[in-house]
Amino acid sequence: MVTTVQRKRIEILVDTPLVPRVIRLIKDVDISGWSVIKIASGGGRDGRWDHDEVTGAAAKSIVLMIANQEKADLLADKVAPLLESHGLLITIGNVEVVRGERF
Amino acid sequence: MVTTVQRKRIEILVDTPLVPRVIRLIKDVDISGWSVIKIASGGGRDGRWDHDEVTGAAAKSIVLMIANQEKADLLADKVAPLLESHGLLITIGNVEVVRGERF
Amino acid sequence: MVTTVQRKRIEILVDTPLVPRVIRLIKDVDISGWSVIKIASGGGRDGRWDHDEVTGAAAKSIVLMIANQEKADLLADKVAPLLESHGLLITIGNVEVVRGERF
Amino acid sequence: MIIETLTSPVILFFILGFFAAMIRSDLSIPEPFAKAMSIYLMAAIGLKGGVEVASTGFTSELASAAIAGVTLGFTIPILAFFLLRSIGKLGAIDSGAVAAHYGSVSVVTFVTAVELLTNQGMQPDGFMVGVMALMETPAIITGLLLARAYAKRPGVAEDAHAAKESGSGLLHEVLTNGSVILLMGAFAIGMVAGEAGFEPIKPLFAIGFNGVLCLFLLDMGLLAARRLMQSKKITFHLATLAIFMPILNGTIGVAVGTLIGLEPGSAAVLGVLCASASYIAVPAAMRLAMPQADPGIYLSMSLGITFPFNIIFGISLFAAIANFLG
Amino acid sequence: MIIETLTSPVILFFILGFFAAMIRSDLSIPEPFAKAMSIYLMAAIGLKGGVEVASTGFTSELASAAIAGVTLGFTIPILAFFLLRSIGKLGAIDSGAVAAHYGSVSVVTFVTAVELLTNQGMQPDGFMVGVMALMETPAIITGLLLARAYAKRPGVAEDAHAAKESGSGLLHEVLTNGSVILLMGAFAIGMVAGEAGFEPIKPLFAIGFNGVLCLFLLDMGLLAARRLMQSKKITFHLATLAIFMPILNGTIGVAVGTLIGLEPGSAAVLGVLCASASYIAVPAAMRLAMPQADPGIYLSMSLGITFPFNIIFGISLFAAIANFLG
Amino acid sequence: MIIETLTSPVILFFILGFFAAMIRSDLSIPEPFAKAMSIYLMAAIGLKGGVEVASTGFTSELASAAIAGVTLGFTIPILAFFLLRSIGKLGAIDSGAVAAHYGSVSVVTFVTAVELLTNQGMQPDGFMVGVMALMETPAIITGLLLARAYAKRPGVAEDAHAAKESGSGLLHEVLTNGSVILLMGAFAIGMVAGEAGFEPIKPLFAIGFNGVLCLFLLDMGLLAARRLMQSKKITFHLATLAIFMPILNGTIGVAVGTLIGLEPGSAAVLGVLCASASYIAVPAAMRLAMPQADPGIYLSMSLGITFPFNIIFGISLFAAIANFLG
Ligand SMILES: Nc1ncnc2c1ncn2[C@@H]1O[C@H](COP(=O)(O)O)[C@@H](O)[C@H]1O
Ligand SMILES: Nc1ncnc2c1ncn2[C@@H]1O[C@H](COP(=O)(O)O)[C@@H](O)[C@H]1O
Ligand SMILES: Nc1ncnc2c1ncn2[C@@H]1O[C@H](COP(=O)(O)O)[C@@H](O)[C@H]1O
Ligand code: NA
Ligand code: NA
Ligand code: NA
Repeated sequence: MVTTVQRKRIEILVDTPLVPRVIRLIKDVDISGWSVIKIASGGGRDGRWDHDEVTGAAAKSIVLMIANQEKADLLADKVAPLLESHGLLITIGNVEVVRGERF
Repeated sequence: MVTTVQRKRIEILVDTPLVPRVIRLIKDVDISGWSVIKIASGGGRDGRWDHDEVTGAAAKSIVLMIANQEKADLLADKVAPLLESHGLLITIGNVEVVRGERF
Repeated sequence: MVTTVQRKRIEILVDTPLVPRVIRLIKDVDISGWSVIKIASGGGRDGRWDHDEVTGAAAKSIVLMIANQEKADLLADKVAPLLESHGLLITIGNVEVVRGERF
Repeated sequence: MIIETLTSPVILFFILGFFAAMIRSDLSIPEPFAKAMSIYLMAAIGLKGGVEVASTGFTSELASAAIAGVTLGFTIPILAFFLLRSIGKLGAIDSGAVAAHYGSVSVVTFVTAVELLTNQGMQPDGFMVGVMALMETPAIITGLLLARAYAKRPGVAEDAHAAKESGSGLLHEVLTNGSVILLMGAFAIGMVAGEAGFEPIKPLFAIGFNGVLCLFLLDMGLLAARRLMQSKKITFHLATLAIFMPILNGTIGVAVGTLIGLEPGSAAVLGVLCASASYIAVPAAMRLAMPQADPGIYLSMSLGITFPFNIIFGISLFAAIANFLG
Repeated sequence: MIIETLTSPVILFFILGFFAAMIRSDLSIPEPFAKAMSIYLMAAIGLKGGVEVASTGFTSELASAAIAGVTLGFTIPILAFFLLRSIGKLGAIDSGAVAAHYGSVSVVTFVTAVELLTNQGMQPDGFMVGVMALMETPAIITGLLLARAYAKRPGVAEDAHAAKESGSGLLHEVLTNGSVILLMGAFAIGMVAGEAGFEPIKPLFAIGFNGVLCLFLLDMGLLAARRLMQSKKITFHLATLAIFMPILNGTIGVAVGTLIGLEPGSAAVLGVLCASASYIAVPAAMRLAMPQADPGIYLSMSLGITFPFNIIFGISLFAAIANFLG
Repeated sequence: MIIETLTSPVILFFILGFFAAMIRSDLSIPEPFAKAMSIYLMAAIGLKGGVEVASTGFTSELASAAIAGVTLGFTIPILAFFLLRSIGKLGAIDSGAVAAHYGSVSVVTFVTAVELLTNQGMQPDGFMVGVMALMETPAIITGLLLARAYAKRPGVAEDAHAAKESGSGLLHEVLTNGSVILLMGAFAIGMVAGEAGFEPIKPLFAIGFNGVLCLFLLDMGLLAARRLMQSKKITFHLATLAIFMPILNGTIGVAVGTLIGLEPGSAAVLGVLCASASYIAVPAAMRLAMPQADPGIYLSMSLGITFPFNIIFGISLFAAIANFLG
């Protein structure tokens, strides 16, 4: 059986125009990679929101990363001050990965 | 270091036409927000299915929410009766979040 | 309250042209279903990559599955030899599911 | 006419798509492009119909065609429901869902019929677009009522409850359905604008029409064949019904059309509307109102079998019947 | 002109979309198709403007229109900012963001105005496309400077810091903004190619134009109405400003245009540019440069109120003013 | 001809896209729209080629061009493979993958060449579309065989195993490849429909063609430049080969075309086909059949360097050689 190690699965929900700024933070803490998933629609305290617009200003994305505990903590620290002003949402979960030395 | 708290990460896989019905349940249990992700294709007991159709009837989506344990349990109870008839799939995982008081 | 059981949430990040090969492995270990999510863009050791191309060769997807521990382990074993050569990434997390006997 | 049909590029593109899917080619049309084409086609036929009615004015034929269309939309599902239960061996829920599809209409089949008939010198009246829009939704109501009346299992009671809960939601969806609004709206715009107002937008909506229809039917061929290949639940009886019902309903439609005094072209199109089965508006409504009904059955029948049958044979058949009766 | 406007298919499709969204129809245009149409429209008007300038050559009118446009782009946000703070009761950050929108321009409003004016025999000069492209971004700079100058709260200091950090990023974005590059690039291509070079591509870009505009305005009607219905934060004062500001800015624009000697058609279009508010380039820039500003406010005002107002009333109004002054 | 090329809107839009990406503009064409345009272009050239062959009939030139094309498709990768290994210093796997790209063809380069040549009075024969479709896939087979024959590392054995396992899958993909099916299918439809049947769909497929090509090349310019900027693995030797190989292969193609008696226009196009490198069908096949090969290398060479070279210089060069030899 292959050996697995525990790593962190980090999701940052963010307005699409701000994705480049999040990626800069990711690079700052030296996380090896990231993947962006488009949100099709959603809703929150402001009520229902539908992403169906020519103006991309209201579009949202999830930036998904696998990283070790240490880098995940660093990233959370970096992201925290932006949470309120930029309307971000960050979640950190545990996952087992194969070839964990890459992250 | 920022403080994090544990919350639930809930995913409901559902036929796209039924998303509004799931959102009504979400609001019933007072979960603060949700995000919808489109499934590009998939397969199950009925065999391979490809979402590539003008008729949106066979499209599927994931409704993603962050909520506290209590609301997650309430939602699971609400959703359970529909699982069979509506072909839903619900998963609940643990994640750490910053600013957990929002959920 | 509904009863839930623990299952594995498996994500395989893979080049879109290789998705059919991953699905063949999934069927080999008798996992009941899968869902594919498109990655909009991303970056890794090779630097920033943007999925915005007519040539689908560089597109990436996530194959998402819910399965029990045993099948998840089998799949990880099957996938391991391909990780390096095919540039895959596999993560396995824990989730609670309702109607767990299906997986 | 069947031979002329089979050498028309519009039909040949459909066959190309069907063939490509059958040999499991990876050819595919991006979904947003397919949706864009269907919006274009609906806007274009709505406009053209409206412009035509603007010049002919409201006629008694128009009124009788509208009444006939709505009546057929409400009643065809009843016929279909009992055929599906008795011959097709389907339960009440699935029978109701499938019946709703066959009572409603397929926009693409309509458009293709208008093109082919016009090329044969049997141009249908412009107001038939309005009739089609009116026929999109009544069958949903009949199908649901039948399913509720005949379904006795506990699961269905629960369903009936959920359906009632979302009853107003469904009625709203039926009345504000996107394709109905677009068809009716474009029809109204065509009537307000008239020939003169239509002139500046004619190049896009009239000249490009046939070509877009080719590409759209290419996609429909791909979808129909893929759906057909996935349909594990289609028994021989159901497949037979998916061909027999359009022939029956279409013949009824042509006969009614002829009786109420429509020209052969319009009577043939009324037949095509009755024969065709929805695969856009109704599936979405059924998924919402009767989630227990199996999409594998209704999509395979309407899109996988009835749609190709109508495109390749049905249109020519109903044209011939209309000419014979008219 | 207002009645002719209201029977033009272009406007009727906008109203259809607005109406469909208001009755909560599920009608929707796939986003990639909407983006494709906006790319098409920008390429087409850029090309046409360039081809026209290639035949008329650079004139002094062109130069004064360009200078006037840029100057108005920089200054209109100042006026708007103080109106928004005093009458609208918005904070400095939100006022700066909204002001940037009103100083910039809406491409679709411009295109619709050119169409309607041309149909009324008031064809604007080709170089107005270039003026529009020049007016897209200056207001972003003014809006940001105003917000930074007047915002005093700690949250804003932090923002100012982040904004400075990404200052060069923003400047880069402003200068390389996709729609500016496309408009200017197509304009330049039109100038290089001239009438003769434009000939082979004219069918797509000239003949299909009006029809595509109809479908695009259908989508804009849907988006505007949906945005309006979601706008919980729009007070009566803000809604009033979203109608008063375009009237004021547009009148200023027409007056300036007339003063610098533009033909009535071009002066009217300069008014439309001043009156219109951006809902593409500026929102994206604001989300990046001032994330604290509330998109619910600036999108609701620019897209939900000002845009429909201009399409349905504003264009006719500025045409009338231009004819009166000219 | 090079100057006429550089003032053609088609080429200017390509340069605009290239330039926009170079200055890191956010201009982008929605992917589904780009795919839709490529489907449109393939359907259109297939149809036009088929209609033309329907009127000229099968000629001996057609047969020799087809045989020459397939032979060149199979053999060019051999030449390329050894150049890539010796001069390019690539391993067997990467050499095989890149060689497969250069043996196959680029549809857009072909289409652009046909447009430019036709404008210069050197219209190629309609059957060259068929030749192009035939040349899409043979190189994939040669490239794979070369890679397997020369790769000795254990990793490759494993790969060879996996490849064999999916061998039939690959053969199937090669034969049912979407673009091959669409090109061949549209070609066949054009032949069946002939001039008369083509008439009703001509407006969309003939008149809009040039304009769509402009927008598509705008996107290709963006993609090519972005790919070029990301290509960290392209050494000077590889970049040189990405220009030298098209010149060499293209010259061979023109020479062969002239020898078998093609008109200069068709000989030039055969040269363009040999010179061009695939960036659609082959990359997807390579990702599947040789996942170890580095997409960063083959996409950067074919899309980032060879494609722009051919569009801007290559086509004119092969036209000149064809005129010289013919
Ligand atoms: N740590 C990571 N977390 C999430 N996605 C990743 C990670 N590393 C790589 N990726 C994804 O995998 C792709 C290829 O990465 P690489 O193999 O490092 O070049 C990237 O474009 C990302 O989409
Ligand atoms: N609890 C949540 N779970 C998942 N997504 C959320 C949640 N709350 C907010 N969102 C997403 O964040 C967006 C903005 O939410 P808000 O900041 O509450 O207006 C929504 O449109 C959702 O896409
Ligand atoms: N075990 C699973 N993991 C992830 N997705 C699944 C799973 N089973 C089913 N699905 C998704 O649910 C859809 C319907 O599955 P089924 O109800 O089994 O036909 C499939 O097309 C998949 O998208
Ligand atoms: Na019917
Ligand atoms: Na303005
Ligand atoms: Na080649």
